Amino acid sequence: MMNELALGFSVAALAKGVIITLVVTLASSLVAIVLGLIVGLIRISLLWPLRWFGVAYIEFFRGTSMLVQVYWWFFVLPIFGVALSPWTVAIFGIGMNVSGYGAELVRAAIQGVDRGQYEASIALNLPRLTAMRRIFLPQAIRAMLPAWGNLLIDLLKSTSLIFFITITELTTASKLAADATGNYLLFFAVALFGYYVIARALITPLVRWLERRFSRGFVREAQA
Amino acid sequence: MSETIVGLENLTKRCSVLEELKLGIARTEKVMSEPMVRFENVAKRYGTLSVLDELNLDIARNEKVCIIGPSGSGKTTVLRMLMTLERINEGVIWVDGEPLTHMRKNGQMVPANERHLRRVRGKIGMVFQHFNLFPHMTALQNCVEAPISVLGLSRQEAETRAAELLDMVGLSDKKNHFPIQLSGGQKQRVAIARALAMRPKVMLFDEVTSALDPELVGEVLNVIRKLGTEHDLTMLMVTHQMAFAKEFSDRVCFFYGGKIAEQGPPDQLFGDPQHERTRQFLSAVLEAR
Amino acid sequence: MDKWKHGPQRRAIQSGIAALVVAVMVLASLAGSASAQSLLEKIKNGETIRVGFSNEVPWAYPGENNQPLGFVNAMTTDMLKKLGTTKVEPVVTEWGSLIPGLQAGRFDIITGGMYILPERCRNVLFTDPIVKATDALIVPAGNPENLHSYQDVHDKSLTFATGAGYSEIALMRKLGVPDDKIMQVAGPAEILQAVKSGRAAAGSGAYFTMKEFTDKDDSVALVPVGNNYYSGLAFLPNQQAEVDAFNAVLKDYIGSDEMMVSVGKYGYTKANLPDGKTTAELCEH
Amino acid sequence: MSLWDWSYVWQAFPYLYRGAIVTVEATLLGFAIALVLGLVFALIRQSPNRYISTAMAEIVEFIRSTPLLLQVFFVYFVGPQFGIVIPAWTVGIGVLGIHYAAYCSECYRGGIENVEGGQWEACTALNLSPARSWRAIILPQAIPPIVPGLGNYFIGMFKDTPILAAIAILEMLQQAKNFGSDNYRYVEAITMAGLFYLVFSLAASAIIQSVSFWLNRRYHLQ
Repeated sequence: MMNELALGFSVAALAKGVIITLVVTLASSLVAIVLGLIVGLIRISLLWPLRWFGVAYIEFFRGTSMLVQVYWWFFVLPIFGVALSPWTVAIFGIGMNVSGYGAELVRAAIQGVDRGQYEASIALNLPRLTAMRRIFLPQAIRAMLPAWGNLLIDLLKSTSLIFFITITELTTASKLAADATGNYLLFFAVALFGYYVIARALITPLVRWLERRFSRGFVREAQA
Repeated sequence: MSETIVGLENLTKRCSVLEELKLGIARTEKVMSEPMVRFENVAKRYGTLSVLDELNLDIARNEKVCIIGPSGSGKTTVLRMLMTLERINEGVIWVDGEPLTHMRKNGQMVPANERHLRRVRGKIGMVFQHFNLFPHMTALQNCVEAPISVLGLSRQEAETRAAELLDMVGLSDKKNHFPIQLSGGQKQRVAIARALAMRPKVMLFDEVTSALDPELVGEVLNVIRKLGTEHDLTMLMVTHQMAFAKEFSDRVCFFYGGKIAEQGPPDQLFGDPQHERTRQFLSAVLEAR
Repeated sequence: MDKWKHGPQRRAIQSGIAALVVAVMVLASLAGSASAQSLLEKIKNGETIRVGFSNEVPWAYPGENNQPLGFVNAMTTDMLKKLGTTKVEPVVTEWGSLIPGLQAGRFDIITGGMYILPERCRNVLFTDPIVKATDALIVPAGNPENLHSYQDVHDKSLTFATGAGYSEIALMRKLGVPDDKIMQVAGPAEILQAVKSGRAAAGSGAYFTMKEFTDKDDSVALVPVGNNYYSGLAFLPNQQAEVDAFNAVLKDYIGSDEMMVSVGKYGYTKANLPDGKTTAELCEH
Repeated sequence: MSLWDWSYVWQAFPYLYRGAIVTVEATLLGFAIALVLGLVFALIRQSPNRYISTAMAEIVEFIRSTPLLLQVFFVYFVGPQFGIVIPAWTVGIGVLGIHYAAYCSECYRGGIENVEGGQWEACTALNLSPARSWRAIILPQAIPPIVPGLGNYFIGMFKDTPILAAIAILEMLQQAKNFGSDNYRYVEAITMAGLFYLVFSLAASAIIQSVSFWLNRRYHLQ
């Protein structure tokens, strides 16, 4: 009786954990993508102070452990008078950490655009902004999408760390459920499978779809 | 003016007696008129390596100049400097009577800023060896992008003009194709249309047939030939197509070791080269055939 | 590479900066919610009070709908009601993060049932004791190593599991147990697992907690050890007024029928009532 | 209470030092496993048998898309239920190694597939044995380009070691927290732990770059 109750309770908690994991993944992905794009552009800016800021940002967020960063945001920053809610820390802590990696992807992809494209833009006298927006970014985005797919899967996985800042997401929920029922095999297997499904059935197809959208003109099937 | 010169030159072919005299007049005419492009003591170095030194070259309005020479002689650099793809180390480049690389400020010549460059650069168009078409845009989109954002044309107007240009290069049926769906010759013709869409006064062609399969070279050269006869365009082209240079150009420049080793009308340069290096180069090229 | 130094245009940079500024402002506004009200005022105004604890049955743990369960939470809820609020929000964290969490303003009161110990008194303010507790060891059923005290664990140089941040760590170090024999795990569930899987010869924690395990699980047995400890609610060092208010309520509440009804279901009996030791004495050693 | 107190910095040093040794040891051992196992994964994936290579690809995908923390929990807690008790240290290093082996295998695969087909044809034309082709021709071309990629995973693994604290391995972050709970001062220890991660990552990436540079020079690839 007791065990059935605990099981029912645990399944409900697990479902809630899945939803929390999804929400945090989605929100921090948005943060990571937006900041990654901005910092990536700043990183190759014409002005050296901005460029240096970009380098420092990227090196800082890539150089230190995400867990250390999240822990610092959550437990140390309030001592300096800035108390962010656990959700804010989770979304921005993870998002900003991943944006450091994302910015590098953006930079590499833009710098990887064929030099001839740059020369053609000059020959056509395109303004820099237009050239970036219309010529380089579309090509760079296509080139960096597969790497972003991997990065977002990494992001999904790292949401398991927000257990340390009092949010009960999927990993924690499965741990609590396993602790309560003693059935570690069942609940951990369910959680592992849950992450796998989110990655395989949600993130990968989404990125593939975007790749197809941005592939116009790059593969022969994409006939107009 | 230039028609007069061409007329005079045609005449000289028949009247050998007058040849020296007429050529002299023609030369005087050119100096008198303002050149479309002028390189004045231009030098280009990469570190300590000198690519071009003391280049002085005037190109008249509507003149068709071909540049030939062995690889590494600096011939492509000339076009790239004119397109502002390379910064020059010394000298001044003039386009249409005003400085391109410099501007006047308080009576002094100072290096041009971005605004000045953009304004003067608008008179120049360039076609590249490797096409450099925008791969994510159709042929038509390639040709309307810059006219809309740089010339400020309405989309409709830009598309009409682009369609005309694509028609002129013989690609009206390919305008909705992406570059990857086109052959090399077709790509290069789109690139020419794209450059023309900007209404340039000077067109630069940088080895535009070198990346093409031999059977596709002709269609591109035909388009260029047509441009030369039907439009008022100053054309400057780096090429390995000696036959085309001979038939098409008003003047041929032979580059060697960062200098113009020899220049002159094609008949003279190909028929009776004065410079030892020119002879060696021409015989090597012809032997390879 | 040089080419891209000319890459992004001024407008892109400007909008980037604008976005950053907005982001920072959003962050700051979220941060700025720390109110000027004191905790006591918040309680009197009936606002929500956040209680922090780690998941430890029967002391303090979250229920099915995230309601605060356990006897410390039950007592805290009763006392808060008397002071003016019925709204309590639980914040569950690891044991080791309780004091940093309090310092960081993650919650207002630690209701994990922390023992009143001199070194802790320097960093948090304790109310008067609310419970008298002892430690206990859990060992595999039948107690194969024949352990009856912490000293036994030390003498037989066995591996011993306890929670990271638990007071038992200092105790064992004082006995001379080397660090590599002290297994620091995240919480009670891990202590139980460590003993059950044989990774540790014994685990230790509060008697209440360990008894909960041995009642449910036949494969482990209970060995009461150690001295009496006294737990209180913990506040920030500058919250003397709050502590005084709680102590005033506690005077009539402790041992009352009302309290015994609230805590009885968690196994708290009259025997667990504090015996007159004061917090000042406990802090002194 | 001051915000930052240097005396706590010095006091925290022994804790951090002990933790740092564990962290570095775990990283080095885990990475050794990842390098070897990753190559094995990559070779199995190249298997001509389609079922084997597909299965391997799916396993790699699975390992890569589930959190390391959960994998560590799984091995650590589920094993004992079936009487398999693996010491925490072995679990930690093993799972870390397997997790990153999945990443490294992708890296190896990329390197091997990047060697031009013409090189294999040249080996055939010169009648080299397969073993000699691999050793003398293919690997010297395949390895140097992937050194930076492998290096990134090395640094990534280093930064993942705090997860081992969940199974009672006292790595650096846990030691910093322990110092905090012993002294009730968290700012200094946690900040210093963060700093050490940063310094180590920067140093490691500098070393990786020079190794990569040296390899490229050694094999005249650049």
